[in-house]
Order: sequence, then structure tokens, then C-alpha cells
Amino acid sequence: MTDETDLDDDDAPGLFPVPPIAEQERMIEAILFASAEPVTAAELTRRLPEGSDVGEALVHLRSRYAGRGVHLVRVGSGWAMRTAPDLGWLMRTEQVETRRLSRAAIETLAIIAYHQPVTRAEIEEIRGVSLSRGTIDQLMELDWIRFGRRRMTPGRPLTFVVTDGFLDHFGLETPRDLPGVKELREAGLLDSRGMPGQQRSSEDEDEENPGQTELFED
Amino acid sequence: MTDETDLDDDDAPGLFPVPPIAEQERMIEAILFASAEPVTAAELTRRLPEGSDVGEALVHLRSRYAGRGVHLVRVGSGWAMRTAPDLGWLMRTEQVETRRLSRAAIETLAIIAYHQPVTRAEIEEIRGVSLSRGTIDQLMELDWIRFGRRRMTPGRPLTFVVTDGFLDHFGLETPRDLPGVKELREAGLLDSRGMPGQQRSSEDEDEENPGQTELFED
Amino acid sequence: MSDAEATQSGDSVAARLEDEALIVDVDGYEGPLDLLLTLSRRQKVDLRRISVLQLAEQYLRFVEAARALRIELAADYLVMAAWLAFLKSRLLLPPDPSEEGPSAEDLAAHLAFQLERLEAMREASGRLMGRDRLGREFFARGEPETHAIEKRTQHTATLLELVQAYARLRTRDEFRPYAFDRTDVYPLELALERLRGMIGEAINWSDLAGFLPPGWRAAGGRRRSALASTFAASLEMAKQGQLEIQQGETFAPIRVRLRPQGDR
Repeated sequence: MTDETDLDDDDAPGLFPVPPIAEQERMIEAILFASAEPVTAAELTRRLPEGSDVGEALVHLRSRYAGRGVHLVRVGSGWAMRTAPDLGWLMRTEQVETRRLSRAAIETLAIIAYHQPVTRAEIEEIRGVSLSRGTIDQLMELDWIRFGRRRMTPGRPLTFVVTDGFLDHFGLETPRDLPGVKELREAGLLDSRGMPGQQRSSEDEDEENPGQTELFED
Repeated sequence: MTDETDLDDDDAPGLFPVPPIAEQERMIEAILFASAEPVTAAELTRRLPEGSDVGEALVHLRSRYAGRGVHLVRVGSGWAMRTAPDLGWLMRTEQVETRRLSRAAIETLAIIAYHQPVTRAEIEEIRGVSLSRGTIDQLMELDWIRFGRRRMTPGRPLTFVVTDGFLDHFGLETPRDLPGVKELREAGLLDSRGMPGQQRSSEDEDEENPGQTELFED
Repeated sequence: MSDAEATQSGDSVAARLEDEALIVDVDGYEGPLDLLLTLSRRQKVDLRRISVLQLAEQYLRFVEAARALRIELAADYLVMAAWLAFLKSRLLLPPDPSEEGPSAEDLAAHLAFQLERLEAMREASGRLMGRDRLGREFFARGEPETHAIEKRTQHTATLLELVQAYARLRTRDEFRPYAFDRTDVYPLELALERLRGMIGEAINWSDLAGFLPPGWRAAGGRRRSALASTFAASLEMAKQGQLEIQQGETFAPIRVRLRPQGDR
């Protein structure tokens, strides 16, 4: 067991000289930054070394942040750091509601990742159901898949491949780094249920994807 | 099925002049302040007006916060604002109780960090015991490790590498900043040497320590 | 402890006592390498100058002692013991020029390297965990701001979900339900629909074959399928009292007509 050396917890006040005002300012800055809600001046006084002048430090801190991208503001009875109101438009994408991908979508994505480049017909063959247009659209919108080269077989079907955005999201460097079923099991990430051997001819179906021609080109 | 609101209403288009660097700095300051997670330079570039020089603005911002209660830190491919470590004692109320890791998990983590990318077999060879199932699982759950590239040796084994989340947690800019990594490398202790006379060693040798190149290239 | 043992040199007794102290702790070791590292620390020298021969002897003594105390040692401890016994004999004997493979010195050097490397990783992990850490010494923004003007739904999935989905598909492949994949099949539903639509015209007896859809009339599989379905449809309609069926003799054409109004 590693010994995590305990830091000497010395906020013991009184014994130490009052830190300079610039240091008090630093302390308040850190507390306000890390706090989940506004902090009252009384609370700051309680947390800072004895003899600190919270009022004065706040004045300094406030003027330091004047005109910056972040401001020191009063919120109710407390103090907080807030981004400058004129930069609100930058925060727009912060609020995202995350929703899990549907089963159809994740299965389709998995097939594309493991078999790319793969045609629509191949995806349907593996899943055993036909592929809805919405699924492909959704994965495209997420920028996780894109069109690959056309397959050089009769009908020249379109193929799908995964994007760099996909690799990024899933923390992979290349699609080849996807773990195999056996490796997952070894890493303890999968039930150790027996997995029948995989057998599938990667024969190209000659299949037309009418209506998608115009989407080709990336 | 789900209606995803259009996301292509892009931030400030090229119609507007590029804001001055001080303004770019403000914007980055606001974005990083607003986010608890590191934000990549690519993401900053995407969110700032076209033509902005994120790299330069970050340099300015970093020096502005030098010595303050809050710092601008680099975390792998991302950037984040973090409180100065010397003020940790002030943050008693914000401290989170972290789950204690087993010795096996800690050592496995260190081996992955120092030897990355590293295969399961190499981890086991270094520790002299087999890797228990829960260990990798636990480290992945903490988002401290992920799959790396497959090793280009027979069997193409999976490798493990540490994540930006790991760097963030331990206050490291890059894996190069791991304590003592240089000395360990010079002492040859990060080489993957197999037992003399075993086939395994020949595989490893014709690979010229991929761990090192990976670790020290950007 | 017998008197005979007590007369041994003080050093040896001390070593034995230490070994026995270790035995109590045998569960505390993670494996042979871990145990070897602990033993090697007792040489109180830099790991680079460790005496592998001495270490091998210490280890073998430990295993002996464990046996004497009837402690079950895991197989890997015994494998290591066998290997160290072999290494020890090789180190003691003059090298046999006819022998192939790595020299005893190479093997010993590698063991020393392994110990040094494990020690280094132990130290490194200690230093790593001793670093200033997020949420302990330094902190992220406590109150991330979300000036959301618009809400955006982001779909997300983890690598594990992705891979498990794939694994699931791979299993299911084997159990794909039986499906009728042939294309040249004229379904009963279609035949019924067609016959219902046309029967009104058949006031007089009409050959069933006349109701076959265009494109299914040429001899062959398609015709057979269409004829069978149309016949089945006619049986169904006859059962419902909507038409009558007639066949002059065996293998003669089957004829149908609308059931006269009065009979309904």
C-alpha cells in the first residue's frame, strides 16, 4: 500500500504572521474559483489566516479582474467569479443534453467500425434487419461515420467508414485498435460467456443504393 | 426520431475582423473558467472567431496567471484553469474523498504511465504476477487509461496508454513530466527486455522500444 | 528449536529466524518476484550489485522452510524455486562450452534487472501518488458556467457499449431466425387480394390460371408459386362462401366463378 504522505495541515493561525494582501488576494481567488457556490465575506474571513483583511483583498481582486474575461461579482450575500456577460455567446455549447445512442445506432456504428469500409447491404446482413435511413443520418450528423470509396463491384455500392471524430470520441488512434471480443474478455470487460466463432463471407453484394448518389463526395 | 437542433449556426464568421489578441485572451479566459474539464486547443480554435491565434493567446494568458491563486495549465492536448497547489490547505471543504486504489492498481497505473504504450504481457512481466481482471477495469472507469495502438508484433497485442484525465489528475502536462522518467530511461529501466533466450525478447527487440518514441514525440 | 541447530553460526540462525518471520507473511507477497525483491533488500546493497547466487540461496531456504512448516506454496513459487536451483547450479559449475542458450551470468543479470525494474516502478508509483492531485491539492472550477442559449441533444456512447454491441451481434449471428429469403415467391396475401378484386367479373366459370398476375404466368417456378397461392386463396374464398370451385377430372384445369347471389 502506498503511503500517501499527508500534507502538513497547517492553517493554524495566530502563530504565523498575517500574509501580505497580495497573498490574501490569491487565496480568495482560489477559493472563489473552486467553490461550487458564492462564498460570503464572513466565510472567507473564517477560511483565511487570522488577521486577513478580506474586504480589502476583495477590492483588489475585483479591480484586477476589471475588463477581463472573468469578473468578480456579488451574488446575493456572497462573492463569485463569473464570465463577463458580453462573452456569453461563447458559452453557448456548454449546455448539452446527452442521450444514449439507440441500440440500432450503436450496433450499426460497431459494424462500421469493425468492418469498414462496409456497404449498407453488409450492415443489414450482419444485423439481420434493414437499415433505416434515420440511423445513418444520425451517425453522420454526429460526425462519427462518413462515406468511403465506392466498392469496385457490380453496382458500385457506397461504403461507410468511421471518421476521426469517432476515433476522438472513443479514444482510439486507429479503428484497428478496437479490442477483439477475446481481448475484452481477457481484460475483464466482458462476461466470460462463450462467444461462438465468427463466420461471415465478406463477399461483396452487388447492391444499389438509389438516392444516395448525390450524398457521395466528402 | 430525435430532433436535433441544427448546430451549424457558426460562431462569428469571417465577416467580422479578427479581434485583437487581448480580446482573444479574454475569450479563452472565459471559456476555460466556465469549464471544469480541460478544453483542447482545437476546440478553442473552433469556438473563437475565425483567424484567432489561440496558441499565442494561451501564452499571454498563462503568463498573466503566473503566481496567481489560479493557474492556466496544459493537460495533454487540452488546457484548463486550476487552483495553485500550494493553496490546497485552504480548500478543505472542496476536497473529494478519492477511492483508495489497491497496490496492484497503483503499480499497474505507474507501469502504463512510464512504459506506455505497454501490453498486458509486459505489465505482467514487470510485476511478475498476472493482471487481475478488475484492475484494468477500474483504471478505465477512472478514465486514467485507455487502449493505445496495437503493437506491430506477432499477435498484434493491444496496448494501454494513459489519458488526458490521468495527466489532469496528477497535474502533468505530458507523460514526459512524470517524476524521474528521464533517469529511469537513462538507466535502461524503461526498456522492455525479455528473459534472455526466450523468443519473446526477439520480438520486442526488433521494435526499438516503441514506448519511448511514443512518449517523446508530440 | 533443537540444540543442534542452536550451535550453528549466529548468522545462519539470524537468517533462519528472519525467513520464518517471512513465512508468517507469505500471503502478503504478490508473487515470487515480489518475494525476491524483499529478500534482496536484505543484502543491503544497491540492487545493481546484488548477489544473485546469494539471493537464490535465500529463496530456496525460504521455500524449504515453508515446506518444513507444511505451508502450501502456490505453483509459481515452486516454479521459481526450480528455476533458481537450476540457475544456482549453473552459476556454481564451470560453464559447459557445449551448452547452448544464454549463459548463467546472462540469466542472473536479467533477474537482477527485473528486480531493479520492479523496484523502480514501485518507487515511481509512490512518487506518482504523492504528487499534488486534482481534488486534493488543486481544484477545478467548482461551478462550471452554463449560459446555455440553446439546448442541444448530444448522443453519446462509450467504447464498452460499442464493443459489447458488436459482441452481441456476433453471438446472435449464429441464431438468426429462419427466414424465407427466396424472391420468386408469390405470397398468399397478394393472391387473395388479387382474386377478391377480380372475382366479381367471373360470373361464368373461369380458369384459375387466368387470375395469375402478369409476369407470373410463364412456365417455371414463378408460375408454380403464383398458381399455388392463387389456388389457396380460392379455397379460402370458397370457405367464406364467396366463390365456387370446379374441376372436370383429375389434372383438368381448375375453374372458379362468383357464387350466385341467391346461394349466399
